[in-house]
Amino acid sequence: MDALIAPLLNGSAQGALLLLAALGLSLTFGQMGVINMAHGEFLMIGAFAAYLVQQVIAASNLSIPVALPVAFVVAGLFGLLLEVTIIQWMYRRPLDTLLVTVGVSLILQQAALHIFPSQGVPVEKPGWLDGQLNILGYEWPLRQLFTILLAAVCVAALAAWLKYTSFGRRIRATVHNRDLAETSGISTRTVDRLTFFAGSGLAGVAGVAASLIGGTNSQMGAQYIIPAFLVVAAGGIGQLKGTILAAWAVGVALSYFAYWTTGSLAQVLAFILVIVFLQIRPQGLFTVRTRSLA
Amino acid sequence: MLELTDIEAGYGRTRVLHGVTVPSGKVVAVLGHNGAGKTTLLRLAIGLIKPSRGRVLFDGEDITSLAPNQRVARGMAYVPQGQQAFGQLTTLENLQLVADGRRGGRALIDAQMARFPALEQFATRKAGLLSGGQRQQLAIARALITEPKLLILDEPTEGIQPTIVAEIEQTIMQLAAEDINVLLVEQHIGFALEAADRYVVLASGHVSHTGEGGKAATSTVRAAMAI
Amino acid sequence: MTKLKPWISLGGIGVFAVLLLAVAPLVLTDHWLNNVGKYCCWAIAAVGIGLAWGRGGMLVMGQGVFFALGAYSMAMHLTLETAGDRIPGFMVLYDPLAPLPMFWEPFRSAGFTLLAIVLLPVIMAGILGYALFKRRVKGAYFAILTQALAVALATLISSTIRETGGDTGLSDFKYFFGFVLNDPANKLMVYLIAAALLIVCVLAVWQLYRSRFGELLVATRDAEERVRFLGYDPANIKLVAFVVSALMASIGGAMFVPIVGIITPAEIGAAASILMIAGVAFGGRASLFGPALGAMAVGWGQSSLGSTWPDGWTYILGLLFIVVILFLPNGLSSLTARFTVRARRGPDVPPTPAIVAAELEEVKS
Amino acid sequence: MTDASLVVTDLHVEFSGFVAVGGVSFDAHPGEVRFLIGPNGAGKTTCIDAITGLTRGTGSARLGEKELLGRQVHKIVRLGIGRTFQTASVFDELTVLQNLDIAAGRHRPWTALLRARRGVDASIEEALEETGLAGELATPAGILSHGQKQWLEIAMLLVQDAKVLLLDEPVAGMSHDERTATGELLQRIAAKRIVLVVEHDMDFMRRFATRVTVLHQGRVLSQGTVAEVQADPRVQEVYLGTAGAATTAAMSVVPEPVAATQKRTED
Amino acid sequence: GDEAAGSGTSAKPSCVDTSGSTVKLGFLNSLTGGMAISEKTVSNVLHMAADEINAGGGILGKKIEYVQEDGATDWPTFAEKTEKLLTQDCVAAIFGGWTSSSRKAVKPVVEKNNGLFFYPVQYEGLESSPNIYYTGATTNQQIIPAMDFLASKGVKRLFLAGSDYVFPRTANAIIKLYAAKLGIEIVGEEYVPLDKDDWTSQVAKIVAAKPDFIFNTINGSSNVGFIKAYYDAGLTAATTPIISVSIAEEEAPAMGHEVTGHYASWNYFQSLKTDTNPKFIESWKAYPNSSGVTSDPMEAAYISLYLYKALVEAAGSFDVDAVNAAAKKNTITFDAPEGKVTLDGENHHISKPGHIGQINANNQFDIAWASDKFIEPDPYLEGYDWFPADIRKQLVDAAG
Ligand SMILES: Nc1ncnc2c1ncn2[C@@H]1O[C@H](COP(=O)(O)OP(=O)(O)OP(=O)(O)O)[C@@H](O)[C@H]1O
Ligand SMILES: Nc1ncnc2c1ncn2[C@@H]1O[C@H](COP(=O)(O)OP(=O)(O)OP(=O)(O)O)[C@@H](O)[C@H]1O
Ligand SMILES: NC(N)=O
Ligand SMILES: [Mg+2]
Ligand SMILES: [Mg+2]
Repeated sequence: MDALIAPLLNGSAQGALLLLAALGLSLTFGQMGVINMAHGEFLMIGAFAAYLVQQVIAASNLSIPVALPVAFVVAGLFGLLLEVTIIQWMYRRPLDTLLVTVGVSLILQQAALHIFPSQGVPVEKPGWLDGQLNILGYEWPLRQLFTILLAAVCVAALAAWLKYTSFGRRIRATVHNRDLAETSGISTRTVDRLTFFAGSGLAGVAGVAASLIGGTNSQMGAQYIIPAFLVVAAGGIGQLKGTILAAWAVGVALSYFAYWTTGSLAQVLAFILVIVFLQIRPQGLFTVRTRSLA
Repeated sequence: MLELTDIEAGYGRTRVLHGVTVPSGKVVAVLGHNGAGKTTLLRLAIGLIKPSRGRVLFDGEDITSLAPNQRVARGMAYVPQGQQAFGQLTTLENLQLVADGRRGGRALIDAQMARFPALEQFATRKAGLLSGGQRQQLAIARALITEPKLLILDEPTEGIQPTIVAEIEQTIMQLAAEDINVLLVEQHIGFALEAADRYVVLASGHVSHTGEGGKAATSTVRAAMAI
Repeated sequence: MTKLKPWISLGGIGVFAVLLLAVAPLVLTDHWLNNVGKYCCWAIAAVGIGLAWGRGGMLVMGQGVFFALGAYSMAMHLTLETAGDRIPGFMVLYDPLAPLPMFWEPFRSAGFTLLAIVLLPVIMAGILGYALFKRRVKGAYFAILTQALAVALATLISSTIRETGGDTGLSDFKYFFGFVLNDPANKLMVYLIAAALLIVCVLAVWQLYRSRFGELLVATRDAEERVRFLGYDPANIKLVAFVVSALMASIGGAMFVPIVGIITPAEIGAAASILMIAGVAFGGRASLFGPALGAMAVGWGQSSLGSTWPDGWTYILGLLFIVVILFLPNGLSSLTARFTVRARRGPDVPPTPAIVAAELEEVKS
Repeated sequence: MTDASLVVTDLHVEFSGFVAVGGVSFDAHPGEVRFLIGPNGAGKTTCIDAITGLTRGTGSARLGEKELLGRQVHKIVRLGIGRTFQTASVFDELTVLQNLDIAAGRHRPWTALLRARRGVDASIEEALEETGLAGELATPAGILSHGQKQWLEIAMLLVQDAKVLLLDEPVAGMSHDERTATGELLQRIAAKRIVLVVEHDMDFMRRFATRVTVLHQGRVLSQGTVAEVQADPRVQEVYLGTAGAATTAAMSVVPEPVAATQKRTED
Repeated sequence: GDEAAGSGTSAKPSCVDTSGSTVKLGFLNSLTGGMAISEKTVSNVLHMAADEINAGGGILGKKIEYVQEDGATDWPTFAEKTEKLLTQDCVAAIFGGWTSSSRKAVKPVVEKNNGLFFYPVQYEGLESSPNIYYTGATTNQQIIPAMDFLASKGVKRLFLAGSDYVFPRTANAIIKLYAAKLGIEIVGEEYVPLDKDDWTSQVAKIVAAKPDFIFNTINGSSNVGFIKAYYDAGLTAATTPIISVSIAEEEAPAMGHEVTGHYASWNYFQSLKTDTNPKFIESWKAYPNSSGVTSDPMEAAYISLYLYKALVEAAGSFDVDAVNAAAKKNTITFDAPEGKVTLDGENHHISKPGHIGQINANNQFDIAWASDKFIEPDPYLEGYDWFPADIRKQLVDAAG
C-alpha cells in the first residue's frame, strides 16, 4: 500500500513546491516572455526573508504566516529592481533575457554567500506543522499538506487576478504587441513592472515553502530553476492550468521514479520524460492556436 | 489640435523625416508614395518614436516627450497600418481592453459592435484567427471606444471590402462632423482630399506640398508626391 | 570591395593561426600554454555555438551534451590505455568481480574512439535535431530543452559512479595514443593539435558563412516559415547547422581531456554549457572570430581574474553577462566592426527582430 | 493548357466547427489573371492557405495531375506553387540579391549550397528587370518601401519559377502609380503562368482581371468576367455595395455607397 | 603506499625558492560554487593558522606568504590551480580541498610535479600518496568506530543514506562489508545528488524499510533537507536515530532543533575537553569572519599547517623529498585541539581519537563515546580481516 500511496502523496507535495516555483515563471516567462534565470535566486531571497522575519518574531508559529507576505513583497521588490534596471530594455529580445539573468543569478548567489553564514541559516517550522495525517494507513507529513495548500491559495489568487481583473487582459495584450498595447492606451511600463513584481513575489512565497523543506543558503535557488522552466514549458507557455497539471505530474513522476529507482536516476528520468513529452507536444499540454505563418 | 513642428526623426542612424511640419486642422491628410515617411510621421505623432528634432503639440500642450499611452489618455487614438489586433485575446477582450476603466464601457463596446457586425459575430473568437479585414474593423473599433479627440488613421481602408470601405469613409466624415479631429494617411487621394480640410504631401521625408483640402486638384498632389 | 573581403577574413584567420601555433608556444610558460590549449577546446565548441545560435538562431544551451560525448569517449580510451589490461581502479571497489562495462570495451581501440568522437555527436544531434526541428520546437522551448538534456546527462553520469566515474570524473591519464602525457614535448603536441583543430573549425564556418548555405541559415533564423514557402524544409537547414555545431563541441570535448587531464559531469552540465554561451555572446555571436575569441577571453578571465580575486570573479562574470548583452548584443566584435570597412555580406547579426518573431508568435496572414 | 491548370474542387476548411471554406470549386489557367474577391472573412486567404498546405483542407486542389492537399508546405512549393502574404514577408536582413538568390536556390544541387555565390543568375537578372528592382540589388530588403517589398516577393516567385502565383492583396498600400505598374507586371507574368490575385481594390480588378471568382461565407457566390460579376446583384449586395448594400445591417451610419465607391474609382 | 609519479619522465626540478625571508604556500579551496558553503571555513582557518605561525616566527624562521586560489567547486579547476600553484607560483606546499573528488583531481598533479598537498577532511580511505598528507580521518578512525558504536547499541537494521559521489559510495561499500561481519542487516541504501535538497521520497522509503538506525554520509546542505524530511515523517532521535559523518558544529545550526538527539562520528568536537582546545576555540571566535563555532574539518585544516611546520622543521628544509624523509621517522607530532596527534610516515595519515557526539539543544555535541586511545590510521584497512584482500590488492595495483 505504502509503495503506491506514499509516492503519490509525497509527489503531490513535491509537485506543489515545483508549482510554486513555476507559478511566477508562468507570469514572467509565460506572459511576458522574459526568461528569468534569476528566478531561483528570488526564491532564495524569499527564504532568507523568512529567516530574517524569524529573527524579529521568534515564535515560528506566528513568524511563518508573517513571512509569507513579507517574502512576497521583498522578492517582488527585487524583481521590480531587476525589471527597472535591466529587463525593461530587453523586451524585444526575449532570448537575451536568459543570458542577462544568468549574470544576475551569479551575482545574487555570490552576494548571499557573502552576506549570510556560508552554511546557510535555519528557518524553523511552526509547531502546528509538526505531525502527520493518516491517509489510507500512510502517515503523511503535515508540512507537505501545507505546501499543497499554499500552492492552491497562490494559484487561486493568481488565476483570479488574471481572470477577474482587467490586468490579465493588459498583460496578454502587452506580450502580444507592445506598440499596439501602448497606443491602445495601456501603460506597458506599469504592466511590466506589476507583472514582474508579482511573478518575482511568487518566487519569494515559494522560497518560504522551500525553506521549510530544505536548506536556506546561497545555492538553494539553483536546483529549482530548470525543473520550473520545464514545468512551464510542458504545461504550455502562458497556460496556468497546464502549469498546474505539469507540476503535479512531474512531482509525482519524480516521486515514483525515486521510489522505484534511486534519487539521482529519478531526476534523470523525470527530465527525460518531460523532454520526450515536449517532442510529442512541442507546445506543451495546452496551446493557443493562432493564425500565424506557421 | 495636433501640431508637428520641424520634425526630424528616423530609425537608428537612418533619418526618415527631415524637418517636417504638419499644421493643425480638423481633418489633416498626409499623402505620399510608399516609403515617403507617412507611417513614420504617424508613429511619431502617437509617440512610438521620438523625434531627434522638433516639437509635437497637442491641444496647446507640448507632448513631445510623452509616452503613447499618456497621449491616448489625453485623447489621441491610433489605428496602425496593417490590421493589427491582439491575436491571443478574443475580439471582445480586444475591445474590453480599451473600454476598461471608462465610464459606460459596455455601452461603448456595444456601439462599436453595432457598427461592425462581424465583431459581434466573432466576439469570442481569438482576434488572431480573424480575417484581415475583420481585424482592421476591430482596430478601428478599438480606437473609437476611447472616444478620442484626435483619431490617427494609417491607411484605414487597406484590405477592406468595398462596402465597408464606404462605411469607414462615411464614418470618418461623420467623426469630423462630430468634432473629432482626424489625422489621416490614405492612398486614395480622391477621398482623402475630399475629407481633409488640410493636406500635406510627403516626398522622401520632406514636405513637398501643403494645401487646403477639397480644392486641391488631384493632379497637383500627384505631381508633389513624385518629387 | 566584395572581392577583397575573403582575403580580409582569411588574413585574419592566418594571423590567428600564427599567434596560436607559433607565437604562443614560444612566449608562454607550460602552465599558460596548457591553459590556452584548454581555451582552444572551449573555443572550438564556441565556434559551433556561433554557427547554431548566431547564424541559425538556435540557442543551444546544452552543448555540454556533445562536449561530453567527445570528452568521455576520449577519456574512456585514455583511462583504458592507462589501465592496460586491468579494470580501471575506480571501478574495483563497487564491484570488484564484474567485468568492464560493455560500452567501455570498444573504446580500447584508438580507431573506434576517434570514430566515436566524430560519429556519436553527429548521430545524437541528428536524431535529436530531427525530432525537434520537424516538430518545430524553437525559441525558448529549444533552449530550455537542450539545457535540460545537459542537466540530465550530467546527473546521469554523476549517478553511475562505477560505469563513468560519477561526479569525480575520469582523470589521471598517463598516455595519449601511445605518447606519454607527462612529457612536455607530447603536451606541446597535444596543444598544437587542439589549436590546429580550432583553426580548422574557424575555416569551416568561414566557408559556411560565405556560402549560400550561410545565407539560407540566416534567412531561416529570421523567417523560418518564409523559407518553407520557398520550397526548403527549414528543419533540414537547421539540422545541418546543429549537427555541425555538435560535432565541434565533441571535438572540443575530446581535446579537453588530454589537455586538462580530467573530465567531470560539471564540465558538461548547465553551468558549463551556459559559460560556453557566455563566451560566444561576449565575442559576438554571429561574427566569424567573435565566438572563439570570446570563449578564450572568458576562459582567460576565469583563470586569471579567478586567481587574483576569487569571489570577485563571480561578480565580474555576472556583470559581464549583463553589460555585454545589454549594451553590446552583438558582442565585442560589434565594437571592432565600427572601425573596419563595412563590406560585410551578411549583415552582422541583429538578433532582434528575428528572435522576437520566433518567440512572440506574430499573427501574420 | 490542361496539363498546367490549377483545379480546385469542393474545397472545405473547418476550424473547430466553424466552416471557413465550405465547398469551393474553381479553376485557373495560364494566360489569365484570375481574381478572387469577396467580403472580409469570405475565406479567400483560407483557400490559399489550404492550397499551399498552411491549413488542412479537404476536397481537392490539383495542379495538372498532382494533388496538392495533404502535402507538406515545402513539397507543395516544389510542385510549383508560390504565394505571397497579406503582409509582405521578405528577409529583412538580407539584400535584395540574397533574397532572390535564396528563392532561386531550390533548383540547384545541394553541393552548390556549400559554395559562395559568384555573379548573378540569369533568372535573377530577368526578375529584377521585370519588377524594376535592378537598382536595389544591394539594398537590405528591410529598408525597401512597402511596395518594393511586394515586388521583391513577386520577383522571388519568378526566380523560384513558380507555375502558380497566389497573391494575397498584392497592391494593398500601394499608390495609384504603383498599382498600375503592378497590374501590368501581373499581366506580363500571366502569359506563361497561372496568376491568382486576392484583392479588394475594385478599380484594380476592373483594370486587370480576366476572370473573377467571388466568395461569400466560404462558398462561391459568382464567377465570370468582370462585367458579369459586377452585374450580379448578389455580389453587389454583399460586396460591391450598390443600392442593395444600404439595407445591410452592417451600416450604423447610413452611407452613400455609390458615391463613395465611385470616388475611389476616380483617383 | 604506492610509487611516485607513475610512468614517464620525471618532473622538472622544483622552482620553489625559499632563499628569502618568506616561504610561499598555496591555499586551495572552493570560495565560489556549491562547496563554498563548507570550504570557506576551511580556507578561513588556514589563514588563521598562518597568522598564528607568522606571529610565532614562521616556519624555519620564514614567514608564510600564502597564495589563495579558488577551486570554484570544479574539479578540473582544482587540478589547474594545483598546477599553477606548483609551477607558476612555486609554492612549497598546498593546503585545502574538501570533497574527495577535488582531492582525486589534485592527486595526479601533485604527484607529477612532486609537490605537497595537505588534505583536511575525513574521507573514504583506500588511498595514499607520497605527495599527499591526510589530516582528516580515514575510515578506521571515523566509520568503523561509528559502526562499532551501533553494534554496541544493538542495532540490527541499518539504512544507508548518502550523497551521490565517491565518498558516500565508497564509505557505504565499506560499511556494508563491516555490517555483514557485525551481523547488521542493511535494509536500504539511498543516494541523492549533492545539489539536491529534497529527500521526501527517500525518507518515505526509510519509513517503509523500518530500520532502527540510519548511517548518514550525506554532505553539504542536502543534509538540511534530509533532516527536515526525516523529522516531518515523524522519525526522531528517540524512534530512529541517525549517525552522521558530515554534520558538525558548522552544519547543525542550519537544521534547528530537528537534528537534536542525533549522533555524529568525528575525531574533534568543540565540546572536547583537551588542553589546547579552549585556546583554539577562543582564537577562532576572535578571528575575523569566523562562524563562531569550531568543527572537525576546520580543526584538521588547522592541524595540517602546523603539521607541515613540524615536518619542515624536523627536515630542516622545505624540500619535498627531505620532508617526506623526515616523516618516515614517525616522530612528527602536534599538540592539536583534539589531542596529541602523531604522523604515520608510511601512509601520511595521522593518529586520531575516535569520538561519537550527540547533538544537544544548542546544536553542540555531547560526547557519547570516546575511544580509549588514539586510533592509528589504516587507510587500506589492512588490520581488518573482513576487508577482502583481493579488493585491496586490486586497488593498490590500480593506483599504480
Ligand atoms: N523600423 C525601421 N527601421 C529602419 N527603417 C525603416 C523602419 N521602418 C520604416 N523604415 C524606412 O523608413 C522609410 C519610411 O517608411 P514609412 O513606413 O514611414 O513609409 P510610408 O510612407 O508609411 O510607406 P507605405 O505607404 O509603404 O506605408 C522607408 O524608407 C522605410 O524603409
Ligand atoms: N485558424 C482559424 N481558426 C478559426 N477561424 C479562422 C481561422 N482562420 C480563418 N478563420 C476564419 O475564417 C474566415 C475566413 O477567413 P479568411 O482569412 O480566409 O478571409 P478572407 O476572405 O481572406 O478575408 P479578408 O479579405 O478580410 O482578408 C474568417 O471568418 C476567419 O475569422
Ligand atoms: N571526503 C569527503 N567528505 O568528500
Ligand atoms: Mg505606411
Ligand atoms: Mg485575407
